[in-house]
Amino acid sequence: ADDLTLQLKWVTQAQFAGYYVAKDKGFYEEEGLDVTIKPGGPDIAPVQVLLGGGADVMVDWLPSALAAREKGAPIVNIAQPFAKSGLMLTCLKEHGIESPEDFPGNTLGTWFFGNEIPLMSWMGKLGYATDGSEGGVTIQKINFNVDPLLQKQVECATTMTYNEYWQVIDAGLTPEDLVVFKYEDEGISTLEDGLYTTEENLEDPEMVDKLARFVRASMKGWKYAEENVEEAAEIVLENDQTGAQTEKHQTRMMGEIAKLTKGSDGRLDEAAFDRSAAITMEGGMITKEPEGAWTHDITDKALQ
Amino acid sequence: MIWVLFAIAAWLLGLSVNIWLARQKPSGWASLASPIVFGLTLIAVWEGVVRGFDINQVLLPAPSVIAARFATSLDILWIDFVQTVIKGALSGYIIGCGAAFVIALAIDRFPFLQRGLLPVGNFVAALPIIGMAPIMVMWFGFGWQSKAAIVVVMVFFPMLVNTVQGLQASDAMQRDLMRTYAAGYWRTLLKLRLPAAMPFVFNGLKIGTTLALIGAIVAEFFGSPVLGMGFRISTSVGQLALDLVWAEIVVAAIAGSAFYGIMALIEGRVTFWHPSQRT
Amino acid sequence: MQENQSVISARNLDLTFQTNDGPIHALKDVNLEINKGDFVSFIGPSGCGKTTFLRVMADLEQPTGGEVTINGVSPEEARRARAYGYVFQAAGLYPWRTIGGNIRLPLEIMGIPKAEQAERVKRVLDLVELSGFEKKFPWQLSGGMQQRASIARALSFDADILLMDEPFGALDEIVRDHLNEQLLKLWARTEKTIAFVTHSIPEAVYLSTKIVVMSPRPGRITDVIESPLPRERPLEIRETPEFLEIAHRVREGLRAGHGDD
Amino acid sequence: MQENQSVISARNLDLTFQTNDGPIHALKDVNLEINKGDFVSFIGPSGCGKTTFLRVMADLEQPTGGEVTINGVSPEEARRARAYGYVFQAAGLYPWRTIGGNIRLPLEIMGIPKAEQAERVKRVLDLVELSGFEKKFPWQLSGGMQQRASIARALSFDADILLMDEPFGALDEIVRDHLNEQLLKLWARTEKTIAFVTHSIPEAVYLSTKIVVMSPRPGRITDVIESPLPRERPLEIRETPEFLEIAHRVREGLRAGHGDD
Amino acid sequence: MRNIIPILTVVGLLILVWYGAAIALNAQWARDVAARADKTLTFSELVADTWSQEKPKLPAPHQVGAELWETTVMKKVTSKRSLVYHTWVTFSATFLGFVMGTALGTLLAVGIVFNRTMDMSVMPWVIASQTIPILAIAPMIIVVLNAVGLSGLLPKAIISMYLSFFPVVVGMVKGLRSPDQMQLDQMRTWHASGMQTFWKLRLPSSMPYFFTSLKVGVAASLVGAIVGEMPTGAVAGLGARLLAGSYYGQTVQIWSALIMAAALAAVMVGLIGLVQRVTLKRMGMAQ
Ligand SMILES: Nc1ncnc2c1ncn2[C@@H]1O[C@H](COP(=O)(O)OP(=O)(O)OP(=O)(O)O)[C@@H](O)[C@H]1O
Ligand SMILES: Nc1ncnc2c1ncn2[C@@H]1O[C@H](COP(=O)(O)OP(=O)(O)OP(=O)(O)O)[C@@H](O)[C@H]1O
Ligand SMILES: Cc1ncc(C[n+]2csc(CCO)c2C)c(N)n1
Ligand SMILES: [Mg+2]
Ligand SMILES: [Mg+2]
Repeated sequence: ADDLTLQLKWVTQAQFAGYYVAKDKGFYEEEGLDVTIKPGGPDIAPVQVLLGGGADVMVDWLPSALAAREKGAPIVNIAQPFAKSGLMLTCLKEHGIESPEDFPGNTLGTWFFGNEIPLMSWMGKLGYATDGSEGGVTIQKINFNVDPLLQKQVECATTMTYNEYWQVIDAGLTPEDLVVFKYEDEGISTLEDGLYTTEENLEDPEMVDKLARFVRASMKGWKYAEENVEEAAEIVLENDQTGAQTEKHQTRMMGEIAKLTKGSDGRLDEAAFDRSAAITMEGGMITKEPEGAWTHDITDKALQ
Repeated sequence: MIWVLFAIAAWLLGLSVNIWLARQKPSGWASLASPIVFGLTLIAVWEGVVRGFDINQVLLPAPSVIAARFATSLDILWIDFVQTVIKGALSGYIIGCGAAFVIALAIDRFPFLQRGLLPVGNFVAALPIIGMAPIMVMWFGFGWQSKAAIVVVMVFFPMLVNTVQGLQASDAMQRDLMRTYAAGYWRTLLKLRLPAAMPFVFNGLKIGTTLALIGAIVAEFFGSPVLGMGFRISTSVGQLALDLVWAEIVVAAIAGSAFYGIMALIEGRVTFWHPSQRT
Repeated sequence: MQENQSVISARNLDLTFQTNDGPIHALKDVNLEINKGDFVSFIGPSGCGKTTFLRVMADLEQPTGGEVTINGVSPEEARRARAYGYVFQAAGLYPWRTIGGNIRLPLEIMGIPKAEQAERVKRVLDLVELSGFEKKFPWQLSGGMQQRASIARALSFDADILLMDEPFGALDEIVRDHLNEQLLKLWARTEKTIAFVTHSIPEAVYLSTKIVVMSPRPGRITDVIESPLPRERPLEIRETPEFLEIAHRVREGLRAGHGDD
Repeated sequence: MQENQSVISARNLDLTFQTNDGPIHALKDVNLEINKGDFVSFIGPSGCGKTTFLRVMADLEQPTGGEVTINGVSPEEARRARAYGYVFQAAGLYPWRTIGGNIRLPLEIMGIPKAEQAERVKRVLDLVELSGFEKKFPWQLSGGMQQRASIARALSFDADILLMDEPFGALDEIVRDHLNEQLLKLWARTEKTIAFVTHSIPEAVYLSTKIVVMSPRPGRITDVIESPLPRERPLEIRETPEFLEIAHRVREGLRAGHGDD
Repeated sequence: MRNIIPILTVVGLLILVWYGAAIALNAQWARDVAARADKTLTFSELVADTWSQEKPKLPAPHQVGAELWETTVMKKVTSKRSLVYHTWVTFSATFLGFVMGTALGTLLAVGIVFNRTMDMSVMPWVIASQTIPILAIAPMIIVVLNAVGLSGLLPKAIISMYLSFFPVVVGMVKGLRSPDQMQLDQMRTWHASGMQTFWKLRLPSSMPYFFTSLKVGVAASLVGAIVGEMPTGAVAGLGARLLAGSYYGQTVQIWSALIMAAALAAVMVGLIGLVQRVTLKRMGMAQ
């Protein structure tokens, strides 16, 4: 079988269920592939792994991929299994925040590493300064958890529909205690969890063929996961080597993830791409309109 | 290919210059020149390798690129330096080394503590920074205080172990002499055991300098205001602005070496009598 | 001066060291009285327990049997009262202090005022002929000079008892004669009680009112010789027949001790 | 035996130490010839440069002027050829090695076979009367025993030249006499060349074929006395008029050196 | 065994402080919850609540204890949910890194003591290397090693080595230089080679420094191994547990991993202390 390595953007969880399902259910094997899945983490820049030769394909979010490309990393989007964004801003109701008008004077926590960009451009659109000055908001960098929100170090915090939000709920708060602003609803969403490879790989016909088979099998995995939420969560759990994930949380996450992948057959939506690129540019993360940052070649081949 | 040859040539040149330098009469001039030559050699080799093998700058930027970035980002580097080194590392270093020193004295004074506190001290002080950092941020907030707290934990152990060992370093006859003077605990400590402990204490202090810096920087990965060297490094890695990352690392290296150098200088003054300082 | 007032008294003293390959019996059944104003020399073959005996008096070693009293109290109390000055067999100067600093050390510890410290340091340095070396570090001195510095250190504070372990071992005859005279003068002037270890028979005879001869393994006292020499002793006394007679007796005692071996 | 073959020769030797408060002139214009089979004693007041001179011969100190040759070559080459054994003024035993281990150390370094090592260690321990203490650690020995161990160490490998810095300083008369006799026997048997620092005038006269008297600050040679005594020397020779005559001359020389001070 | 009572006393005191701190730190949350439910808490209710929250700011000792029991004794040691398994993973990297770090550190120290070129040119850069924030370059190290085909235990061990060799260098340079002039002079008179001087004099005299360095080094190794677990995908080991716990706000899990790591360090430091005592005793340097 042909070897192929996939670098994830984050730790093993239902966010990447499609790939684990494809592997466990033998979809990759059917395509003659032997796929290795490398989990990510906060200190892994998948682009570096990809360029360093540690992986053939990676999962990344579009803004950070575009930024990397502009910095000279020749990476290209080859498929987009996620149709919608799961990012949102979650606030405690007790702070009296009901709509974006109430933001000024408050501290908004967000992850950095490029994840702050949509929030920055949103604040730009709303006309708020982000340096804590009068009439503006304070942006606070927070870690990948919701502790600062619970401990009231910030009034609002970035969460994913499928993960951090539920941690807030698990901590004992009810949906009624919270106010959420989905990026998707505010018109500032960017594309998440796409598949990327290097330009060099795309010049090699053999590799292109491998990638097409990979994307086909992966999408089959995704669709299977959408249909069989519980089984998919189970598979993810089995693949988690930290032994830290719980069944309850992963099943729920799979349910939410299914909502985001539902609209996609893997083909990148050009309009969504352009919108994401524009927002990324407004946020200042890239300076030029990206060119050649995506291709339909692979999905076209895969979906034949 | 030219660049690869350049790298090899630079390496050979640097090596021979340094061997020549080492043969010269020891002087302040040579001892300063030699690390610089070594460093320049390293940098030249790096430049040559990056260019020669055409390494993507997202993986490893060339020194020339880093230098350019350094020059244009002085303002950022300065505020980060103040936040991380002055506020975070230095205050934590002073508190941590001070606390370890005092506790080492207490352990030394009371055998009860020696048996009780030292094992527990080993235990507490080895708490891994990654585990501590989020907790400290939770307790002390995002500001430099939580960084200082981490640094305290980081420098505590080396200082403790070295001081405890150092306090046992005086030899039997020197202690007997103090006994004949009926010198009490404190006088013996002050006049004999502390001076005799200094070579060890300075080992702890020197190891602490670099630990303090690593600690302050890494702690910022786990929560910080939107400035600081650790913050800049982690966000820049995310943005693949590796040139800025390395510029910060250069600042860290300079600050750390200077910090260490100052401690080594003081050490030379204080422990001039120790054989290691006399050769 | 009240004669015959006992200052140091040892009764049935016993000391055994435990070592990795069996015990060493360093002192066995040692009995001795030293009176106020006595100058007592200890002489005996190498390893016979002279240092050990001095260390017991100084509360640096605990006897495994018997009892020692110093000024009527235990060695520990005497030590706490700073009743004695001790000159070790090796110089043992602190390397981080200059010669002057080393001599000043006990003065600092005993809380003697700064000005007086300086004055005393000067005086004892003169006494041991080391003026001019006050600012040098120990490793910049010759072996004999280090030894003299350590004598100066013990003399700098005025203890009533002096315990001296081969203080003049590394000195040449001339300096030794000079220091012998100085020590006698000091002793006559201050009425100190002195316990003095030496290997030189003439030195022992010249200085002492009482000579204690020891023999080794286990270390015990084989002879105590009271000197009939007057307290006033010019160097020339060493040629008198009385002197040579005592020296002969000491030598015989020593030889006997060696024979046992 | 070929007489008058120069083994150690010093010409216009000068040595100045630089210290924190000014230079110390330790040796000045020192000239000396030592021939094969000579037994040369150095005597002089404390701090006059005896140790320093010995250290120059042993290539442990670099002269700031003049020249020394050992067996016709530089001290460094002589040292590399392991031409001499050196007894330091302080015992300097390694605390982590037993007495036996300390004596074995140079043998190990010189690559002498295991079996022979054991045999030699036994022999020299006997010589210095320390058999039975092979397994003890240095701090379990008395001062004099440590010194003897260090002598044993220097004798354990058979160098043709012996440099000895006050080797018998801490020993009592009896042991000292015994070791003096042993050393003379060894010297007569092996035709070694010996440079020997001592403070004892009788010892110097008893042992030496040549006595070098030094005076201090700056250290220089004031007198070289050739001994007319025969090579064969029973202990009783110390009572002969020739002996006392030489001793007198040495004493005068010493006194003169002291007067300068 | 006479150590037991002092240790228990100190530990007992610590636990007491810990319980107190748990009340102080967790009270806010308890009050908030109560406020949302329109209740006010009596003091005893408050204390009971602060000691039993699911995601406390500071978990109470018995909560951590229970979690530790759960994840060590109650699980098969081969299970991914067993803390013993993760401790083992971390220990392997720590141990390998420690051995390599000690070797590298000692070698460097030997080079520095024996070779003036190295002394003058390398030492400053060794120091500079230590100021590079390891977390920043760890991913690059991993990527580079991956590119040359190294993965698994070794990359982690290398990072662990990187942190642990420094205390060894600093301590050993001083230790190897601690013989005094006379001891060195003796070696010179015997014309001992550099190697012989090293083995028979410098190394034995450096022992007190050596063991002190080892203790500091092994603690640094552990930190390194845990740091190294993150950029390798944090798939297993105590570091991974710490991180995962932090992503899901599982403070109890974080603390039990922390305690485990600290216990691991304490055991290793204690073992070195034991070896130190035995060695120094056999060398006649301790009585
Ligand atoms: N390392 C050194 N640095 C500075 N001065 C020194 C050093 N070694 C010796 N001296 C000085 O050199 C002079 C001669 O010293 P040396 O040790 O040779 O004397 P010595 O004749 O052996 O005396 P002693 O009989 O007391 O051992 C002394 O004045 C001493 O202070
Ligand atoms: N700490 C110790 N541990 C074990 N044995 C010891 C210790 N100190 C001394 N000894 C032994 O006790 C005996 C007496 O030693 P001591 O030092 O009193 O002799 P000394 O009479 O002073 O000899 P010297 O004239 O050589 O200094 C010796 O046999 C020695 O080996
Ligand atoms: C380097 C890097 N790390 C994490 C994220 C954000 N992120 C993507 S998925 C996920 C998990 C949500 O449960 C998180 C936090 C990022 N964008 N870049
Ligand atoms: Mg003695
Ligand atoms: Mg001398």
